[in-house]
This record gives sequence, C-alpha cells and structure tokens, in this order.
Amino acid sequence: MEALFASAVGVLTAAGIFLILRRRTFPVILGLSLLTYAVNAFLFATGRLALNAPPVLNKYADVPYTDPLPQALVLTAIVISFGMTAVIVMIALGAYLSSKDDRIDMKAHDSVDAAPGEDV
Amino acid sequence: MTEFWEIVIAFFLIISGIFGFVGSFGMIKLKDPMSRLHAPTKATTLGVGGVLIASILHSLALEHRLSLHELLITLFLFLTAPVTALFIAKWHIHRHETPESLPDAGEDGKWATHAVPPEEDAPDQTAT
Amino acid sequence: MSLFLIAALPFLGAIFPGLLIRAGRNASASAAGLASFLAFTGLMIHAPAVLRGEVVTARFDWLPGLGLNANFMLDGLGFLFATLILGIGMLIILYARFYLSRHDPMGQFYTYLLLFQGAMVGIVLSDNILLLLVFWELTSLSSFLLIGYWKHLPAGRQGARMALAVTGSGGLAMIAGMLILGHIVGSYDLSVILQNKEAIQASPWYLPALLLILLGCFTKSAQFPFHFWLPHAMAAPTPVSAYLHSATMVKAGIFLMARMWPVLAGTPEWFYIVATTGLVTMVVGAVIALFKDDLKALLAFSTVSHLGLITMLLGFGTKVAAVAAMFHIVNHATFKAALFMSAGIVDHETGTRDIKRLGGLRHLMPVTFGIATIAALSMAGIPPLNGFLSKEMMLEEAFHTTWLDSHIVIPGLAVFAALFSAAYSFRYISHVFLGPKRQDYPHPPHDPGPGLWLSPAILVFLVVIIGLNSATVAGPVVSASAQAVIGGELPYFKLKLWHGFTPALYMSIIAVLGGLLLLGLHRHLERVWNTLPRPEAKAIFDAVIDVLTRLSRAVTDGLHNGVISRYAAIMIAFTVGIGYYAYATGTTGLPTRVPLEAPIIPIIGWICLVGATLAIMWFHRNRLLSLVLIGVVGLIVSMAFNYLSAPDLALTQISVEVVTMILLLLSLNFMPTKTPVDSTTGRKLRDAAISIVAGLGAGGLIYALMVRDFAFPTISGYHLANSYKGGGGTNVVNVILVDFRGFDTFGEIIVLGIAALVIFALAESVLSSNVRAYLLNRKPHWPQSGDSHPMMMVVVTRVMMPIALMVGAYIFFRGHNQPGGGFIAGLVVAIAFLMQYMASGYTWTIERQRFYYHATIGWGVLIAAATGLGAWFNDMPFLTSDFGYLHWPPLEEFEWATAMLFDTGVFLAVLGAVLLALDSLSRFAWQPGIQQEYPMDINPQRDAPPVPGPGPDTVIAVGKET
Amino acid sequence: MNHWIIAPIVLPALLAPFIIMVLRYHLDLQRIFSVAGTVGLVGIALTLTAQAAGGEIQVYELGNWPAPFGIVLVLDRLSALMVLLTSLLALAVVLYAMGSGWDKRGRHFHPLFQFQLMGVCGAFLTGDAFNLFVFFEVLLIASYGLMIHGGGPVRFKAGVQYVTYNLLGSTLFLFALGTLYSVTGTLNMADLAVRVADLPTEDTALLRVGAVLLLLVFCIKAAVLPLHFWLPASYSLAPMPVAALFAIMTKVGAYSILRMYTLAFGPDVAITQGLAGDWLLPAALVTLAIGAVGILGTQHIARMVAFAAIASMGTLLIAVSLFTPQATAAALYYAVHSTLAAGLMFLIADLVIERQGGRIDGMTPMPQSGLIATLYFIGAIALAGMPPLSGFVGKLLVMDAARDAGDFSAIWAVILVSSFITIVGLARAGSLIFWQSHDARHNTEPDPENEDKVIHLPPPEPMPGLTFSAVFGLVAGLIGLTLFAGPLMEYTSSMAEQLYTPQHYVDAVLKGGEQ
Amino acid sequence: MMDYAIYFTFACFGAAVMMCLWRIITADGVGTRVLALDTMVINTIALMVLYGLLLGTEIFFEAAMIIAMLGFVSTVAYARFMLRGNIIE
Amino acid sequence: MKLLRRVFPHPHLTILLTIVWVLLANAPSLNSVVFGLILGIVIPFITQPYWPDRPILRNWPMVVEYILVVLWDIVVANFTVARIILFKRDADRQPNWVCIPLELRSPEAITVLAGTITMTPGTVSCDLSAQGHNLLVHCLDAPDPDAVRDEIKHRYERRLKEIFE
Ligand code: NA
Ligand code: NA
Repeated sequence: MEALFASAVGVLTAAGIFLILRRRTFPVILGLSLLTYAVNAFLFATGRLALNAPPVLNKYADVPYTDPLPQALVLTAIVISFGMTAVIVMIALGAYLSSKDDRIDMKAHDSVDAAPGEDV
Repeated sequence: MTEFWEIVIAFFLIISGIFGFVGSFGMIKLKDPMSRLHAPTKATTLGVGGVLIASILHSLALEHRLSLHELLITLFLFLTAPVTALFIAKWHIHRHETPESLPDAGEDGKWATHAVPPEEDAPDQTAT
Repeated sequence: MSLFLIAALPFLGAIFPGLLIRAGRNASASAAGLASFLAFTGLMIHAPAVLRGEVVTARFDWLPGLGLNANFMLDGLGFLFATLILGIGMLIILYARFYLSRHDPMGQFYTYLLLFQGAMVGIVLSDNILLLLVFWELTSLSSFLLIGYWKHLPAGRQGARMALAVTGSGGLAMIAGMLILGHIVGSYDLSVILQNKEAIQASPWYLPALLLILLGCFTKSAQFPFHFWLPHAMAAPTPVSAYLHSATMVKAGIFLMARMWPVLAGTPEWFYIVATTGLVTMVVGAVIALFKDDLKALLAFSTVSHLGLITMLLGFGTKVAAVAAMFHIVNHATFKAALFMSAGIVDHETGTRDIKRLGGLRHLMPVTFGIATIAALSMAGIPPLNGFLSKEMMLEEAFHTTWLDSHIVIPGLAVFAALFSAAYSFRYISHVFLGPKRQDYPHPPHDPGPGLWLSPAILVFLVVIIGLNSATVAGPVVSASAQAVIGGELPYFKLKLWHGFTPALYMSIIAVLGGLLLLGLHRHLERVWNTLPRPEAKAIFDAVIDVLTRLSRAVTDGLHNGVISRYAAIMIAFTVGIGYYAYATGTTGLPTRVPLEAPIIPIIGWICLVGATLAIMWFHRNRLLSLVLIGVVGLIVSMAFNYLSAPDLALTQISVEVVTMILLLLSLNFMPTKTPVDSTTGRKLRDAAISIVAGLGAGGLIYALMVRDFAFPTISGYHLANSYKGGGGTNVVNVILVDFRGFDTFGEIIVLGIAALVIFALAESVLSSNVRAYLLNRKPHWPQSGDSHPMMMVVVTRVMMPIALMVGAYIFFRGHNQPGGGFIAGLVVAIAFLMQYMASGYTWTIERQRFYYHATIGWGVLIAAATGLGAWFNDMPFLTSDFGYLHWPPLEEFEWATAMLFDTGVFLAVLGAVLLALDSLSRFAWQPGIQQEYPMDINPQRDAPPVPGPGPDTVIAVGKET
Repeated sequence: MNHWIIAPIVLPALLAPFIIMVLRYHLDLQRIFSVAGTVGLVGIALTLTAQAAGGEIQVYELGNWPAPFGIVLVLDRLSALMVLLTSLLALAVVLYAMGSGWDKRGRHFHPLFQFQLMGVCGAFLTGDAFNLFVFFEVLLIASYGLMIHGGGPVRFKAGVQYVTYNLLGSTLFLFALGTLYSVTGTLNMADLAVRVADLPTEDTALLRVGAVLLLLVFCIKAAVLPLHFWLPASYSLAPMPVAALFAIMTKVGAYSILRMYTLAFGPDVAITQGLAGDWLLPAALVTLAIGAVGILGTQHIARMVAFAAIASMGTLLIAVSLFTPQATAAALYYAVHSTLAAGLMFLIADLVIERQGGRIDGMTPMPQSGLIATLYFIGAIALAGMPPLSGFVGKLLVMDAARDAGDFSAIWAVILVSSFITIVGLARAGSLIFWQSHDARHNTEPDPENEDKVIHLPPPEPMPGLTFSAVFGLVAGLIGLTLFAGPLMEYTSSMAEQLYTPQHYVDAVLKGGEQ
Repeated sequence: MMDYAIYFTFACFGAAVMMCLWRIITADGVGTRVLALDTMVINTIALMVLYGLLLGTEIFFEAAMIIAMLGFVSTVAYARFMLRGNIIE
Repeated sequence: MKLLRRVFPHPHLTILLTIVWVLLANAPSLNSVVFGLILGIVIPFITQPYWPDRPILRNWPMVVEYILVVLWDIVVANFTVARIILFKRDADRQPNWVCIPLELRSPEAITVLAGTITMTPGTVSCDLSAQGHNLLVHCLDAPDPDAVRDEIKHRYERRLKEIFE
C-alpha cells in the first residue's frame, strides 16, 4: 500500500510539474491542481497510512486511531489552495480578457506605463 | 437465522454487482451515444440500490439496529439521475441531431433544444 | 569652537541658501558665506594651539560596536587643509555670486557647495578612518551634484557621472583598504593607527591595504591612469572648477596620502607605486596641457600635472620631500584657484574659453591680465612667486632620488615636466592676453566689477606675499603640517628664494628657457601632436560604461526574460538538487513499519488515478477533457482519503473539487478551449525529465517517511487524549481545527475571504475597463442550444436545494463529533445555492437573494474573531474554548461549545467567499437587458401566452425589447 | 496574561472585515479607519518592543493549550522589532496610497492592506511552523490582490506569474512541513529544536531534506538566486505603494531563515550542518551581483528599484548566511535599513512615474522635479549604500562582520563591485530622468517616431501633502537609523544574542520541560 | 458466504469503475465522457457503501451522500457548459 | 391563512425535510424529530423565493400506488435491459425515438413523469417540445414506438394526472 501511495504521489507530482512548465495559463492551473493533490496526499501520509482507524473517538470500544494532526493540516491546506486556485483562475481570466492572449510568458520589458489603471 | 440473512444480503449484493457491472459494460459495448445513455440507469437503480438494501438489511439483521439513512442516497440518486440524463441527451440532440432526424414535436414545432432564438443582427450593446 | 561645530557648520549652512533664495540672491550668498566664515573663524581660534604643535580633538561615540565614531582631530595637516578649504571656499562663494547668471538656481548651487565644503572639512578633520570614508564618499556625491549643476548640458551630466564613477569606485576600494587597516591595528581611530607603523608594514595584508587605499587616493587626485575624469569635470561652472580642482576635491587624495604617510610610506612598495605614478602623471598632464585650447582644459591638465608632482614628492618617502609637498599644496591652491577664476572671468566676459579665439585682452581687461599673469608665472615657477619656491624644492629632491638604480630618470623627467609646465603657463599668458586685439570676440570684453576679480586678486596677493616672504607667511603652517605628516622631528629646511647655485636652480633655468622655446615652437608642435594617435580617455570610459550597461542589460533581460516556465524549471531543478544533496549527506535507517497490504480496490484506484493523470498529460490541449479527467483524479483522491481513515478529508476534498471545477468551467467559457502547441520536442523532453526527477523525489521521500516510525511520540497523542476531555468533541480532526489549532483555521478562513475579495475587486476592475465591450460582443465557443433553464432541472432543484441545505446543517451540527464541520457545511450550502444559480439563472436568482456576500464573509470573520476574543473576558488567551451540556425536558441533552460558534464563523466565511467568487465570475457573462422573468424557460402551465421569437416562454428581452 | 502579543494580528483582522461590511462604499471613512488602524498598530508595536527590550521572551498560548500541542505566539526582541518595522512602513505606505489616490484605482485596497499587515505580523510572531505557513498564505493572498490592484493587462499577466511561482513555493512549504512532522512528530518550533537535538542518527537524512526544503521556501520569499525570479516583474508591475509595502515581504523570508536556522537547525546542531552555510553564502553573493547588474541593466525605474531590492536582499543574506551573532546583528540593522530604503525608493519611483512615466529616457521635465530629484538622490544614496545614510553603515557592518569568514575577500569584492555598479546605474538613471529631461534638444524636437508612444498620465496625486509627508517620513526614518546607529546596533546585537542562545526561547515556550 | 458476495461485488464495481475510466479516456465526444464520469461516481458510491458494509462502519456514509449530491452538480455543470457555454446565466 | 402560507410555504417539503433529518441523524429520537421539524420549517422559509408557486398533491393513495408500480417496473426493466446489453448483438437492437404528447401541464408532474421514464431502464426522457406539450423519449430497443408511448401514458401519466391535477 505504501508503495502504491508513494508512486501515486510521485506520478501526480510529475504530471503537475510537467503541466506547470507549459506556456499557457490554463494547463498551468491544471498542473497546480495536480500538484496540490500530490502535496495534500504527501502531507496526509506523514501521519502514516492506516486502515479503518478514523480519528473519531469511539466511546464504546478501544479501537486504534490514525494520526489526526496531518488530517487537520491537510484540511487547512486544501482550503487554502482552493482559495489560491480561485484567485489564479480569476487573474488568468482577467489577463486573457484584457490582452486576448493566454500565454503565460511575458516580455522582459513589459511595463504598465502604457496605461496605468487602464487597459490597452 | 443469521445465515438466512446472510444469504439474503449476499443475494442483494450479487444482484447489485451484476447490474453495476452491466451498466458500465453497456457503455463500452453500445456503439451509439444515445444508447450508452441507458447504461448508467442500471448502476443507479439496481446497482447502487442493491448495495443499499444489503446495507440496510445488514445493520437491521446482523447488528440489530435500524439504519435507514442509506435511503437518502437512493433519494438523491432518484432525484438527480434523470436530470443528468436529460442534460446529456440534450447535448446529444444539440450536437448530433437535427429537427428532421427527430420525431415531429407536434403543435410546438420544435424540440426545446433546437428552439434557438433567431440570430439578432448584432445589436450594438456597447451603447447601453 | 568645537571641532564638531566646525565640521557641522557647512552642513547646517547648506540648509539656508536653498531656503533663502526666495529672499534674493544676496541673502542666499550671504548665508553661504556666513556659514563658511563662522567655520573659518572657529578654525582660526585653534590656530595658535595647532601651530604650537598641539592636536585638538573632539570625540563622540557614534557606532562603537563597529568602531565608526565621530572622532575629530585638528593637527597641522588638518589645519592646513581646512584653512585652504574654508578660506578659498569663502572666496569662491563671493566669486560665484557674481559669476552665475540670473537663470541659474543659485540657492541650489550654494547648498551643493556647502555640502561639498562640509564633506571636505570632515575628511581633513576626521580622526576615524571610517568616518573619513563617510566624508570621502560624500565629496564624491556632492561633487557629482556640482559638476552636473548645469543639468541642461550633456557634457555636465556625463562629466558628473564620470567623476562619480571614478572617484566613487576608488572610494569603494578604499573602504576595503581601511577595513583591512583597522583589522590589522584593531582600531579605526587614526590616532591609534598612526602609532602602529611596524604592525601595519609587517602584516601580510599591508600590500593589499596599500593598493586599495592608494586606489582611492589616485582616483580622487586624478593620478594617471585615472586622470581622465578631471578635464571632463570642467563642464561645471567655473567656481566649481576653481574650488574642486585647486584646493579641495583633488587634494583629498593628496591629503590622505599625507595622512597615512607615517604608517604607509617608507617601503619600496610605497616608493615605486606612489612616486612612479606621481612622476608619470606629472609628465603626462604637463604635456597634454600644452596642447589644450580650452582654457579650463589647459588648467585641468596642469592641475593633473601638479597633483602628480605632489604625489611624487610624497612617494619619495623622505621627510624633506614631504615638507616640499606640503608647501606646494599651499602654493598650488593659491595660484590655481586664481587661474581658474581668471579663466572664468575671461569666459564670462568674452563668451568663450577657446584660446584660438582669444588674444590681445591685456588692453581690454587689464585687471584680469594682471591677476592671470602673476598666477601663471607662479605656476611656471618664475621667481619670486611662490610656485618657484616649491618647484625648486621638488627639483632638489628629484635630483637626489634614484629610481631602479638610475640617477637620471626622475630628475630628467622632472625637468621635462617643469619645462612643459612653464610652456603652458606662458601660453596661457601670451595667447590670451598678449598679441593684437581681435574684432571677433563673441562678446565685447571688458574688466568685470570687483565682485568677480576680488577673489582672484586676494589669491594673487598671497602668491606674491608667500613668494617674497615665505618663511613668515607660510612657514608656520608648512612646518606644522609637515610635522603632522612626518610625525617626528622635522628635517632641516628653509623656505627662501635663494639657495645658491644648486642643481635645482640649473634645472629651473632649463625649464623656463625650454618653456619659452616650446611656446615659440607651439604651432609646429601642435601639428605634430594632432597627428599623433592618442587614446581618448572619455571615449574609452564611455565605451567601458556602455559595454557594462549593455552587458548588464543582456544579462538582466536574458535571465529575467519573463518566461515563467523557465523560472519554474530552474526552481524545481534547484530544489531537487539541493534536496538530494541534503539527503545524501545524512543517514537513513531501515524500514521499521510493516507495510499495509494492498487489496484489489486500492490497486484499481491506483490504476484509475495513474491512468487519469497520464491521460491529462496526454490530452491536456483539450481543456474540457482535462477538466473531466481532473474530476476523476479528485474523486479518486478523496476515495483514497476515505479508505485511509480520513473521512473529513474526503468530504472536504470532494466539495472543494466541485466548486473548483465550476470556477474553471466558468472561466473556460471565456477562454480558448484548446491549447495550441507551443513547445518543441526538446523542450518537452527537458520538462519531462525535470518532472520525472521531481516526481521520483516526492514519491521517494514520502515512501522513505512512511516506512519508518516516528522517532518521538507525536504531539497528536495529546490531541487524541484531550479532544473529548478538553475540547468537548469526539471528532479529533474537527477539534484540532476549531480548538487546538483554531488559530490556523482563523487564518485559513481569512485566506478564503481575501481570495473572494480579490476576485471581486478583479472582476470590478476588468468589467469597468474596455474588456466590457468585448464581453458584450463576444460570440460563444459553439452554437448555443435552446432552453437554457430546463424545467426538470428547475423542479428538481426546488426539492434538492432545501435538502442540500438540510444536509449542510447536518454536517455542520455533527462536525464536532463526527466527520463534518463548518467548512464542509459552508461548501455544501454554497453548492446548494449554486444549484439554484444553474437552474434558474443568475439574474433571476440574484433578485431573490436576501443576503450580501461581502457581509457574510465579514460576519464570518468577525464571529470567529469575537469567539476568540470572548476568552479575554475570562482573562484567557484568544480562542480559549468552553463547552457544556443543556438539558430541556423532554428532549435529551444538547451539547453546546464555543467552538461551535467559531465554526459558525468558519461556515459563514466559507459560504460568503465561495458565493462571492462565483457571483463575481458570473457577472462576466452578464448582458444588459436580459431580464429573466421566469425561473424556467418552458412551462405549459403558465398563464401568459408565449411570446414569439426567442424561446417560447422565455422573455429574453435583448436590447430593444426592454 | 499579556494580550498585547496577539493585538497586531487581531486588530487588522477585525478592521478589514469591518471595512468590508460597514464602509464598503465610503472611501473617506475607509481611509480614516485604515490610517487609524495602522497608527494603532504602530502603537501596539511600540508597546511590544518596549516589553521585549528587557530580554524576557513572552509566550502566548492560543486557546490556552500548552505548547507544543496548541499554537503559540512568541514575543522576543526580534519579532517585536519586525512588527514595529512593518507598522512604520505600513503607515508611510497607507498615507502615500491615499495621497496619491492609488487606493481608489480599484476596489478593496484598505481591507487587503490590513489583511496583508495581519499576515506579516502573524508570520513574525508565531512560534509554530505550520501556523507560519498559514500566515505566509495570508500575506501572500493579500499581496496577490494588492499586486493586481488597479488592473491592466500587463499587471494581470505579471499577477499570474507571481501567483504561480508562489504557489509552487507554498507547495514546497507543505512538502517541507510534512517531512519535518513525519520525522519529529511536532510542529512547534521550540519543540522541533528539542527533538532535532535528540534525533536518532538513522533519521538524519530525512530531517535534513525537510530542513533544507524549508530553507528553500524561505529563500524564495527572500528572493535568493536562483529562486528570485518572481520578484522583478511583480514588484515593478505592482502599484508602487504596494511594492513599497512588499519591501517587508522579502524580510519575512530572511526573518524565517534566521529564526529556524538559529532555533532548530542552528549552527551548533550537528545533524543539519552544512545545509545553509554551504550554498547560501554563494547564492547570496550571486543575488547581490545580479541585483546590481539589474539596476544598471534596466530601462524602467520601477524595475530598477525592484532589482535594487534584490541586491539589498543579497547583502542582507550574506550577513545572515554567516550565522554568527555579529553578522546577524549587522543583518538585522541592514534589514531595517533596506526595508525603509526600498520602500522609500518605490514611493519615489511612483512620484516619477505619475509625472513622467517610468521609462528611463528623460522625456520631459516634470513638475516638482527639484524636490523629487532631491528625494531620488537621497533614496539612491540609501540604496547604493553611500554615506552618510544608513546603507553605508549597514554595508560597513556587514563587511566588518564578514572579516572573520574564510572567504571574506570574495565577500568584500562582491559587495564593493556591486556597490560600484549600483552607483553607476542609479546615477545614470537619475541623470537621465531628472537632468536630461531639461536638455534643450529633447524639448524642442518632438520625435515623430515616438508620437504614438506618448504617455497619457493621470493627473498627479490629489493630495500631494500626504504623499510627500509619507516620503519624508521614510527619509526621516533613514536619517534616524543613521544617527542612532549606535544604540540600534546595540539593540540588534542583543537580538542576535537572544537568537544564538535558543535555550531561552525553548524554555520559555516549553516551560522548561517537554510534555 | 457474505464475504464472498462482498468480494464479488467489489470486483464487479471495480471493473465497472475501470470501464468508466476507459470510456472517459477513449470516448469521442465530451457528452459520453461526462456520462462515464457520472457513472463512475455512482459506482464509487456503491463501492464506498460496500466497504462500509465490509468494515461494519458508518463512517463512509456522509462521503457517499455528499458525492451523490455533488456528482450531480458537476455533471450538470459540464452539460450546461457544452450546451450553453455559460453554466450560470 | 396567508400568514400560515408564508410560514409554511411548502408543507410537503417540511415533511420531507423532517424525514430527511431523521434519516440523516439515523436515530428516530424525539430530539431528532423536533430538531428536524425546526429545520424543516426554517429551510423552506429561506428557500421560498426560489419556489414561488405551490403544487398540491391531491391523491395520496395514488402516490403510494404510483411508487410501487414504478419500483416494480424498474426491477423488471433492469433485467430486460441487462439481457439486451449482455446478449443482444448491437446490430439487432432497434433504438428509437418516441414522442409522447402530454396531457400533464404542471411542471412538477411533467418532471416526475420524465424522471420515471428515465429511471426505468430502457427509456430515457430526452427533451420537451418548445412549449412543453410533448416529451421526447429515447428507447434502447423498441421495435414498436407507439406501444411504448401508450404504455407510458397509461401506466404513468394517467396516475400522475390524478395525483397532481
Ligand atoms: Na464543528
Ligand atoms: Na480552546
């Protein structure tokens, strides 16, 4: 199971990074999503893997519990990365709509002088 | 007694397994997209339904407590699956069918998916 | 007067001219003059003591931790220089008042001038080499302003930049040298350093320190090969040239060499570096000066030459030479300042400084002629003027100095330079003032008022007086300063005109006669000179700076080329590399955990996950398909969480998944649905290689972590043990979120709230720009179907939405004890509203909306914060929770917990944030005039007969229909 | 119970939603509250600094849960000073933003600004590694919003890049935290220190990976080469007042390096030897060099200042990477200086851009050019580390502290050569912007080629009094920093001393004994 | 007896999930893909309930329920996107 | 009465929600009933604007009958369709469109009908006509479309008309 899990994390990471290295905003966002999965899974697994041991206290039986802390951390991380994704999607959209170009690269000399607070 | 219930539960499980399988298999086997649309209804109804019944029976008969909340899942699926199917069918009609290839829509003339408002000659909306 | 005050007065004075300029030019100049005068007076108060050989000090601990302290001392050397700086400064202030034109901002000028003066005074009074550095660099900066004063002249700007670059860089080198020196001695105080000659010269760091400090001195004093900046600094107004290049700035280097003479001089290194540089500079400057037609350029190169002379003297390392150097410093300052000022008068009155256009001015400008002639003769070394005296001493010393066992080199070259020196001095007199009167001066010249000629006249007076009576006039100062330089017993010397028939006298005679001869041959020599190839220093400097700039631009733009994929690739590769290095340099133990077995279901999940992920990479150009596949990945990840005992995570993941997907779909509606091919195969291979390595790294790392047990008990043991007891909940994850680590959650909802705000603000910004017009006129990606709000969807939503809200409430209430909680509940409720949006459309729904998203977010954060703050009333820390049980017969008991209230804040913030984000995105598609009257397009029950046109029952009132 | 410790976080966290809810449509009220809040923050920061000055380390246990199980805030000299620095910079920035009218060129400037302050202060105060991540995210996401404030295609595009790069950084942060947790089982920094010291040797490789990943994360924030690529475009394309505020963000990275690599992975900890020292110093040197080269190599004033910010981070990190008390004291002094100096220069850049455009080619004379040129001159002196301002002092301190390092000559050479390039670059830009614009040639001949490139600028700031007083305030700060270098250096030395005796911190947080 | 039935059903639904994935990847139209995804979600729900049955726990119920609810939303969103482009209009 | 209508805009929904709550709580205690009822009243009140009209169920026994019929049909159809999918060659199958003219007018009724058709394997409701008077159904294997139409109208639409109209 650990090997399966680790290899899945590896595949997600690799795929995420491959897409992040593309040159349009949309695949980059997809890549970031994949990478987020990977890192969330990674963080989750730092509590080690356990089957049928959810960290919900059982009043009636003495059962094992998996490490709850990484779960809480991952929850926070999921929420935060959701916010981040939403923002980058929106900025990417704004960038595309105002320049009609969804290339993620810029020119070295790009400056906002042409129109401060305005769109071209 | 337990054994009887186990057999009953096993029966429902096997039924559900078969229909779940058939549902997805249909998607592979059937060639035209409209027909494929029929496949998931099996997974939704007897497929999941069987498991849910088995689950209810399991808690009732083997754990001796009433647990009906699986019914909620059924409720959701029954409420939502038709809408899902409708949308996918509409997509198919929109993309692959013409008013001519469909049966006559009677006094209404067209099917709703094809009843697109006529193209306006590009009103200049920037003015407003 | 305290040395602090003397050093501070020019700086304080610098404030006033700029402010007083509104009161008139005289007020401004008077303020500047007054400041200088006060400082000068203060200096003179100390004169008796200093001339007695005492050292006046003032100490203030500024930054003792570093050894940078405001320690000042006034000895003979400092006194000599300070007198020159302040004395000539006053004359310059007077001169400038009448020199500058009505259009020049005079207040600025005096401000800069006094800043410069203060910096110079600071240098010569510093008893701390770091403090000296401060003033040293300040002179570079203030001279930059002075040289560039006429900002409309390109020459001024370039000259200023060149001066700054050269002298500033020298100053930087000096920083290093001074730090080394301080390190060797263990103190940065000059008075301490000057006591440690042996330690310094024995140190292996002596030579580097010497080189670095000399670099500073040479650049400042325009020594060869750094001499080129000085002539270009002549673009400054003449008062500036007169001040900077006679008595002050260029003398700073000389000053420092003299200052450090006791500890640095006396070694072969010192001799060969300093004396040789001085000698070469003296010769080169003198030769070039002869062929300059610009009056100020001529004077500039003569300055270079004389500075070389002084440097050479200091380089000799003998005590007498040091005395001669001191004497020549005084003399050069007087005649050179006078010469610059007279050149300025000529320029001012005739409108040109070009010697070729001048001549015959002696009748037109007799006063100026007199001043200039005396000063020039002094420069030429004609007795009985002061220039003669110090030149004699120089020649005498040169005669006795051997260079690499040669007795000829130094005396020979010294005479050669003196010869040229005489020649250009004579030329200055004859080609400007003698000869026939001309008719073609740019302005009709005449002598100026006393305001302009008074200053040079005073200086010329000094030239004569010192020459005639050197022992009484200059003697004490020269002695005192020389004593300070030498630091011990003064050698025998006598300042007088006649020493008898010494070798120096013959050399002097040769120089004067040769100078006359050269002047006679000037026309022919000039022709030869013009045919000689000579490197133009400015061109070289400009080329160097230009290359440097271009190179910088190429490096900067090449490195920061805006290609984020490259940035990311570098970052990832670097991270993996460093990470691997860290791993390889540590040790790892064997696995301690028995791995879990993998039954069929996880394997299937793995296959699906990997299959979907690979498919995303393969099909990523089809954006919609990759979204669908991302959905698969998300589904499987959340299943995995579920399977591996993390139900809360599964719930969160799947809900976030849906909202994210909706956001992406909403934005994809406005973006291209296909990604074109941008990358070459090579790039793809590179990217693939980086990705695979990174994937191996991440996977390998987590595997290595998972197979080993924790080395210590984790802190979560405490959470498990105290979740119910202390937090009142059985869902430990939730109790961690709202209680143990509630502060994280507080931050997290704020992140979400900010995200929504940013999205809202961005939408506002985009929609208020001309993107709006584009959006209104854009065509959809593909033809749209009819029936945008199908009846079935609407009807099902009417039932599903309340149920979904119910589920949300359920998830919320049970969260403390079972999987769930405010966050998931917020998402579920948001999705319930989203369902309504999708079913009946934005406009129809928003009209019926009863709460405002901004406020919802705000309330959420405030409630969460207020819950935290509530604890303050019990004097407990922020977020301290409480819980208990309520009992209402006949109902069973209810648990209450302040953590629930906190969770309510979370719930509201999440709900508001998600809806605000969706709402903002939805507004992109908004079209004017679309007023949707009905929740569904088709409804056979509806009373109103259908309107022909768009949809049967749809009232899509576009434009004209409203 | 000293609730002051959490005040710098709670105050902006309450103020921002209040502005959103109640004052959404009242810009004037927003401004009043925002300024009042920032002034309040300054007051709080002063109180905290006074409390911390004595050397006692105070711990605030959130939720009343004992460390290491709950989250703690820790107030020591360093965190107090950083909060104070943040609040002072913020005050100048908010005044400037109001005076220049930048705050009304988009929505929600003030709430985002307050949230940004919350994030920065939180990052300085927290004693928990994961909580540090959360505050990083808070300050980052607020910075995303501020960065694209005002909109425009280029700014949006730069925003996408900025967010992308930082998302990678955040991901790395999680990888690092996961690794550290997995090895040590704790998230509390003090507890981490205790456990790292006792770690069994078989786990060192994994711990080292976690530690170095964390270092890389902080290096991204601190813009260390080759992890600095996010900075030039985002700083130069952000609204300049925002960029001025961002001057503190890079310091968050430097702060975090100092904190973690003195507390948990300090120079005395054998397990993590060589992680920071080996490559951070060369990287910092290259950072400084590239920053300086960038100053000379750009044609836009904002970009130039951005590179100056990179260069200053290079200098700062040279001092940090020496990991000696003396060098750290120098680093802290330099950090204060470079924050104020970079902030000042960004504001001056805005004054120029608003009047003349940002291209360094001296188009036309600008109004108030004399005053602005003077300010530019002062800012340039500060940035280049020329006397008499604090930059020179800081540079001397750093060089002096490097004297005992083995390769001090390389350090000195890089610092001095970079200073030279910086001086040349700043002088070039200044003379083109302020002097060449007076050139008769430029004013008389309109360039037909550039006719279409004529820049239409918005009218200069509506409240120049406010903008200039903000700028003067920062100048005054730099002067004060110079005049009081002695006492300040004493204070930073005491901070460094506190940092290099981590046992006090550990004892304060863990109350002397773990669990 | 029951365990065998459970494993059989596991196998059936496992195979079903993989067939759905196959369909998602290989289908020629987006509609079919969305359909396959929807079916996959439903099969997953079955798997989850089944797993809960096997372990005798109710901890998976909420996830199954939420997925049933949300799967619908995403499917509708995809379909609306294909039909109208704008999913909220 | 008006007040009552405003407080209980959809009494059926209130009942449904209460049941949902009890099911969710998975424990038919007094606690959960009371709590569910409270939410069952509050939530329809909140969502009332989105459901402006108020459908009425007239014939409760018929509701039960309808549910039973549909469930039976689902079971039967499942087997039929499974046989088609598993054993019938694709070429032998006769997929077909069927147009069902509707007598139902209420959106709720039409929705239930369409949903029923979809949930019984073998048929899928695909579209309404432009004004909602006909329903388009697709059959997986229907050699005789008219028979399908008649059966649907007879088995389902007739009963729904009694329930809703
Ligand atoms: Na909760
Ligand atoms: Na608590």
